[in-house]
Amino acid sequence: MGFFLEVLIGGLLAGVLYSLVALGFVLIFKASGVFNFAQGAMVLTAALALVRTLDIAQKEWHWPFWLALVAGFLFAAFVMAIIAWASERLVLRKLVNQEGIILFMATIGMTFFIEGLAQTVFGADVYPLNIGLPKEPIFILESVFDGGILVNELDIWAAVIAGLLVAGLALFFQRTRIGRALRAVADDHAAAQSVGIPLNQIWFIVWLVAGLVALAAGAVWGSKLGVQFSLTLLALKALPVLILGGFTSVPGAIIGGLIIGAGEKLAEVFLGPMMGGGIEIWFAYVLALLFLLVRPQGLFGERIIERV
Amino acid sequence: QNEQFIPGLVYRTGAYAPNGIPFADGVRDYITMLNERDGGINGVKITFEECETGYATDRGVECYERLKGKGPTGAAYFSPLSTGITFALTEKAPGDKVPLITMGYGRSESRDGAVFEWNFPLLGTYWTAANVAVQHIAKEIGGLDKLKGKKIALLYHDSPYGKEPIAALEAMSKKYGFEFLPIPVPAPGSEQKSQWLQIRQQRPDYVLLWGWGVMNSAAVTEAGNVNYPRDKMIGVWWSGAEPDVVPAGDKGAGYKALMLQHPAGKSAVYADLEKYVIGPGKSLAKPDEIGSVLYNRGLINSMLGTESIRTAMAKFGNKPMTGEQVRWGIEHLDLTADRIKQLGFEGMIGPIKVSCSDHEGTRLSRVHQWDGKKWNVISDWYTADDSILAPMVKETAAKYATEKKITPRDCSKES
Amino acid sequence: MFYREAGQFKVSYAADQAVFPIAQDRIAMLALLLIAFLVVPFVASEYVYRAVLIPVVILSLAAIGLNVLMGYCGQVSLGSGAFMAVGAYAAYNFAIRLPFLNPFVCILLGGFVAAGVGIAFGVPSLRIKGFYLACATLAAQFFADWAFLRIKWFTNYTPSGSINAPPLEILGVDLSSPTANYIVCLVFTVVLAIATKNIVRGHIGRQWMAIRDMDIAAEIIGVQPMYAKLTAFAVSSFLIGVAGGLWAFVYLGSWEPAAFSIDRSFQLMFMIIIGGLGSILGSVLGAAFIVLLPIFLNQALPPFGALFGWRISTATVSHFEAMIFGALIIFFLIVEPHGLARLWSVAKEKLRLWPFPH
Amino acid sequence: MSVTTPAPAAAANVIDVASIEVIYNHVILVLKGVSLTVPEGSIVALLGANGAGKSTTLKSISNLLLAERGEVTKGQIHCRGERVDGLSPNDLVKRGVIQVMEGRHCFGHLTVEENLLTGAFIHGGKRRQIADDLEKVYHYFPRLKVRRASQAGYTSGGEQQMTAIGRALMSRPNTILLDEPSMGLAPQLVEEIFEIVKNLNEQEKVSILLAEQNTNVALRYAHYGYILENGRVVLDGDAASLRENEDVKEFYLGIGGEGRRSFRDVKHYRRRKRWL
Amino acid sequence: MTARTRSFNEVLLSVENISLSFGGVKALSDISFDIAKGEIRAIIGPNGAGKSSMLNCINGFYHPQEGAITYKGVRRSQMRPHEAAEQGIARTFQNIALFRGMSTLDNIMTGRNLRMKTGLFWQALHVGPAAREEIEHRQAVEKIIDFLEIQHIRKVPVGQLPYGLQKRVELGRALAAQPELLLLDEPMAGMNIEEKQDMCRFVLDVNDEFGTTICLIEHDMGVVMDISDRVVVLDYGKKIGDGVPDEIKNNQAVIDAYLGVSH
Ligand SMILES: Nc1ncnc2c1ncn2[C@@H]1O[C@H](COP(=O)(O)OP(=O)(O)OP(=O)(O)O)[C@@H](O)[C@H]1O
Ligand SMILES: Nc1ncnc2c1ncn2[C@@H]1O[C@H](COP(=O)(O)OP(=O)(O)OP(=O)(O)O)[C@@H](O)[C@H]1O
Ligand SMILES: CC(C)C[C@H](N)C(=O)O
Ligand SMILES: [Mg+2]
Ligand SMILES: [Mg+2]
Repeated sequence: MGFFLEVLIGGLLAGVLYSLVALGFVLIFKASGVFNFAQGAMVLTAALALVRTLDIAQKEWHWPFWLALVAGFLFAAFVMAIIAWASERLVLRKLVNQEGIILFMATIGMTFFIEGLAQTVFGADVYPLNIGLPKEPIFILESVFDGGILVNELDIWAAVIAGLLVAGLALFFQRTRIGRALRAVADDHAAAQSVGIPLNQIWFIVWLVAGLVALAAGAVWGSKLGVQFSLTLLALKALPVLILGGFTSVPGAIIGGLIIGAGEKLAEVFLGPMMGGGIEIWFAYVLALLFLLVRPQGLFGERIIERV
Repeated sequence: QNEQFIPGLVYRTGAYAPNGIPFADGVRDYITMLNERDGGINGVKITFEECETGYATDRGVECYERLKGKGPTGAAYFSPLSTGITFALTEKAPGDKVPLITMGYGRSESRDGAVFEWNFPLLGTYWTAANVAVQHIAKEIGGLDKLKGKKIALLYHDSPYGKEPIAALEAMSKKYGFEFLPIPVPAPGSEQKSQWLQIRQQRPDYVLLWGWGVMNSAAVTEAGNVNYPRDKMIGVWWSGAEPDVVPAGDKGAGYKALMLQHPAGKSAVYADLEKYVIGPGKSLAKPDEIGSVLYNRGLINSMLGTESIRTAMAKFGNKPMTGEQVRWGIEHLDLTADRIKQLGFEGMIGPIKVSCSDHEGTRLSRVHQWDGKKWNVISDWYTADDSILAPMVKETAAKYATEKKITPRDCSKES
Repeated sequence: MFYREAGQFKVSYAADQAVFPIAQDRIAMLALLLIAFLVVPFVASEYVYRAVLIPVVILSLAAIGLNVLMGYCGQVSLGSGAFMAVGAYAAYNFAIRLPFLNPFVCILLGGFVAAGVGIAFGVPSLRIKGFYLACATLAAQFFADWAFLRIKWFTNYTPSGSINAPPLEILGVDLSSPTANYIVCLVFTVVLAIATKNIVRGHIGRQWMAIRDMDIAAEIIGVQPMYAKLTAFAVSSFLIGVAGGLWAFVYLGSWEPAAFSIDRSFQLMFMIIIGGLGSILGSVLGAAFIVLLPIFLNQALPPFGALFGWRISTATVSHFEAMIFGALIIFFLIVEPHGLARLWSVAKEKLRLWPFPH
Repeated sequence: MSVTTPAPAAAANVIDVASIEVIYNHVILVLKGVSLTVPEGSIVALLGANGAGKSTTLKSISNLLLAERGEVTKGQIHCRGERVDGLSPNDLVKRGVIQVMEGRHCFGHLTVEENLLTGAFIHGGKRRQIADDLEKVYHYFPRLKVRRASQAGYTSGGEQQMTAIGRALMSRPNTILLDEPSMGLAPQLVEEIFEIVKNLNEQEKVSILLAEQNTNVALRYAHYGYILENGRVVLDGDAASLRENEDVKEFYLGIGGEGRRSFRDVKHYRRRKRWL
Repeated sequence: MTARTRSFNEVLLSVENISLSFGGVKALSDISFDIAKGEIRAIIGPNGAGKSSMLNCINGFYHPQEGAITYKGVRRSQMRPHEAAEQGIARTFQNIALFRGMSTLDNIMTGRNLRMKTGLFWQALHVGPAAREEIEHRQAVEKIIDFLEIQHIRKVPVGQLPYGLQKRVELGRALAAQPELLLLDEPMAGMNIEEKQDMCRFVLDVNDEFGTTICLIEHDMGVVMDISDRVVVLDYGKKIGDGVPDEIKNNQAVIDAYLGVSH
């Protein structure tokens, strides 16, 4: 029982971390109908920019930790802004009103470009990242269960960050004028232009926000795993979260994350050994698929309009 | 053209790059040094070209096809730097007559040169490694007989590489009576939460780590996260370098790993390296890479390869060698302690003598431990127990031979 | 000036419905095939065969398969690697369990198995659409990765999980030379491409396209979505499965599940989008582009860098390769979102009007 | 086409299109030198058969062409004397020029009211004004008020058309490019729409360029008309004179020599009248 | 402007007490009417009255909560749209629903889909039955293309066609199915008089020559009154009138709700 709880909690927390990545996807999809495959690469780039600045500022310029940290975040945000600007200017603007699949493909092109560039500039090593988040394991409920239940402080912090981001962004989308405009753009680029919504600015803003979310994800995941290439693969872990929660729902990303995280960890730990292990990744997808069969737009996604 | 072509299959990008880069730099720098210092091997200049495989088998095959015919005599030998690629190339090498040097990796049964004419798992195979690891555990707990009832987990990269030791561990678990618990980690292995939860539940006495690239540092970090004692973890020699522990920060302290004989640090050869390669800025390596475990291993890989060519030249003359000739050279490689010292590798490897029946050449290994700053050698030399391994090799190789309709050579007739 | 259809009148619907109604196109295509079959074998080096021709030919077939599903039927799939794997492993199992079968028969049978699996994984498409479906197909991808790694029976209990193809021969003739490999693959690809072209220009193809363009309207005018989608999944998976068999047996010779990983799925998708969704020719162009570009960059960048006195390491080359690759994808999408095949037909259109601009 | 040097755009004209040529997809030449002007405060109708290029003309003015891979390759477009053919659509909306696109183009996932509010995007946070405008639109189209909370994607064709028009009004434009406003609307609504147009024109001095198939109504409300055929202007004149033109009468108004003919009685397909 | 008076006695389709609502919106409430074999039946009503919804019910896309539809003497409950198509009901759509990526020819050929039977195997070979079938249907389709005067756009992808021509192609696609009952949803929207005249001609010819029963939604009262035999009037889900055009024109309820002025 203690172990079950431990796996469950571990899974839920891991799930929230996936949500953090999924959130970036949701933002861009909701706001422009673009399925942004480059989100994983953005996470990597943000983390790399952060960790490199942090290292250099501390080791070479001998700045105090907190100053280096601020500089690191600022610089990483700046890099994200450049990416947002460039994607709008060089890619999206030229592909207005194209089908989703074409834009999707374009973001794959961006993925390659960003990954290549980031690794050229920042190197391909593994960089340990320390942004002051506590990393020690803690054991709770030791009196109740033998050995207690292991939770990781970092995960809890990450969950808090994710929760705050989600709440903020959900409000932003539902309540503000910009939020409404973003949803309009996602529905119909041409019509949005025709009513005077400045696609260019909108896209820049959204990509920037998605970039900042990527920075948050990169900072957390980087602290966990070290900053290196396979952060881009987080995208693949985030996808089931995304489809389960619905591409267009900010809260869906969190709920989806919780379900997927708990589901896959429980499956891996309890079913995995019987099946030879390594089942969590496909289990996550199959789980998402099952939910989709019931609700084809994901749990909280916008209804897919079917009309003639 | 008086040139010997040596190809290099490397990965400097992707999830395995942190480990791939220092190795590749070592390989490259040694060759550069030979060219700069000696003008090549016996006056034959070496041309060297890298090809990026990204540790992907199909790209590895592509690289092989691209490079095997290059240079006046074709590629001297290939070091696929991946067990998966080795498997694929094992099928192709005999046809193309190119030897494969798979130093410390590859097919364990390919040590049987009678069947695997073209494979050379020099310095050790994963079965050797598995055996040595178990020997070390036995020693720590006070003898092979204490293994009974113990639980040993294998946390492995889910690829041919990670699976390679399983057969040997199973055999030993039967023999010594310990419980063997294989736990796969899907590639690339950056996410291991559930595996470590499982370990936390199963509480194995030891965890063997067969990881590569980011999987290693992730494993060490996760071990820290679940408070699994790091000193009860023993990595294979591909999980025992700096990139595997540095990212884990202080969580890495105490972690142990096998050594492919050599430690981190600088042996005599570095003098010449400094002089001819690093000093003049001909190296791609970053300063902290130099003298690291994987960089050293790269040097050794090139040294063994070029010494084999030298051996071949002794028989066939000082001109570029064909793959076939190089193969002969590797098979007759005989590095004595003196020769090794002469080459500047004293303390890096022990004597090695390859033969038709033994393509591995030596089965020695040690254990080192990370103290948070550096690797310290903590054990004596172990020799793998051939009473367990030899029959396995024989049996598996024979099976391969029948499957592929190969008639094994008669090694007693080879000179 | 020379590219005109003036004077070519069609007197029957059959002639009008021909694959290449314009004579010049017909001749060009014939010439291309003749070159592929008769000239290439005399000029290609082994390297060209192994690194370029064979992969392009096999991947073209796989791309055609994916194009059937995605380009013609509009069902986005990221699971094509899985279907290649199914084809390959099924062929392998036929070969070792029924050793009297010719390996190429095994490859075809593997294609049928893939078709069956494709149908099974196609069932959710009846309900799930668009990107949701795309992500859902990843379930197939990851499941296949896992199954072939983990279920020992598929790999005949080889301890490493890496398996070897049987020797290639037909009626005792050894086909392991690169030339023979190439010709065999070419025959497979050309024959299946023609068959596919026939299907897509017939009523089944129209049903697929109808579903792609507007599924509700299609159903209302009498297209049965289930039939249309599942046939598309079946045909597509068959083609991809056969390509998988060829990839394993002919190109790799020895393989492990990673050869059919998600990267392969993405690669196939790049091919058809860059080449042109809903175009057989586009699939081939796309395959050639995606296979050749990295090789080209890899060869061209270091000498190019040397011109400027930079020393470019393989790492930098790889990074640059990725960057240029990405940039080119975007560039081509911007120039022509509908792919190389459309670019080609626009060029032809211009040629027809030439020397007038419009 | 010979390139005519455009006359210096008179400032009194809101829109001034000088012999523009439009190409789609780099190969399809659609407009072959169209020139027209919309004087300040007038209603100008653009008439012509299907495919004549009416929508294309409107889209080149509002710069929505780019989204369809079309391109103005020759000629110039001025708005109040200022060259606008490089501006983005939203710049034009800021200048008060807005287009109601053909085929509705509502935002399907937004509710009707949200659709309307997107029209006020450029007015940012002026809540009062927006609330007033919303009331005004609901006053024009009471049906929208009933359906305000439904997703636009699920409303009827006519309701969507009203939404699209209402949405444009929300931006408080000074110039509206209306593409087939009457399409799909019930007859009394058609009249109402044109009344609204007239109203806007007279009271709020909004200039209107209108592409319309319903020539009858269009010429009743417009001041001036252009007839477009095959990408060229073939006839223009003030509405009254066009109404009297024999050809226009026969082919656009459906009034033959002997008055309006029943649709049932049009017995055989006639060779169409073509000016070109 | 007199409607011709024809008499019809065989009922092809009858709608009985149909109610349909979406959440709170009652799109149709308790509607009954019938369509006789061979007639041209118009449905008119203000925007949002439920006309398109009515057609959607008839061809199985919407499933009314109450009531039933009898077609050719068979009462049917739930059915899938393609089943309706199989029984000879074809239609066009208010928001054009052509297959945008396909050429005009292919779009119309798709209309004949139900009649094309050869399987995958023959299709792949494209000889024998498959080729014969293809040619046979091509001939039928070319007749329709000639009939609609759209020869010149045969090979153009329909996405690029102007609105009016798209409507015509859509009619072609529906005709290609040789339906017994043809449902037309605002076929003449966005056309000028001349084009409407052509369109009317097509509709009448189809009706005369093939005996196809037609159910038509249209907002142009000139058209409706001229060519239809009987008219149903819907007003926000309720039926407020049903009869021959002359009756409808003078029905006060209809004038109030819809026509505004008498036509
Ligand atoms: N995106 C496009 N690509 C290619 N050709 C196009 C495109 N859009 C329009 N055209 C072509 O441009 C011509 C003019 O079209 P346009 O839509 O401007 O006509 P229109 O006068 O508005 O007709 P309608 O009354 O039917 O709306 C048509 O021949 C059409 O085929
Ligand atoms: N699928 C649906 N979901 C929700 N509401 C719907 C749906 N379909 C139709 N409605 C509503 O039902 C009512 C009737 O719609 P319908 O499309 O039948 O109108 P219509 O008579 O065709 O009008 P128009 O002449 O404007 O096309 C409308 O108010 C519409 O919003
Ligand atoms: C460098 C390597 C050869 C190690 C690797 N993990 C393998 O496949 O064996
Ligand atoms: Mg138009
Ligand atoms: Mg309607």
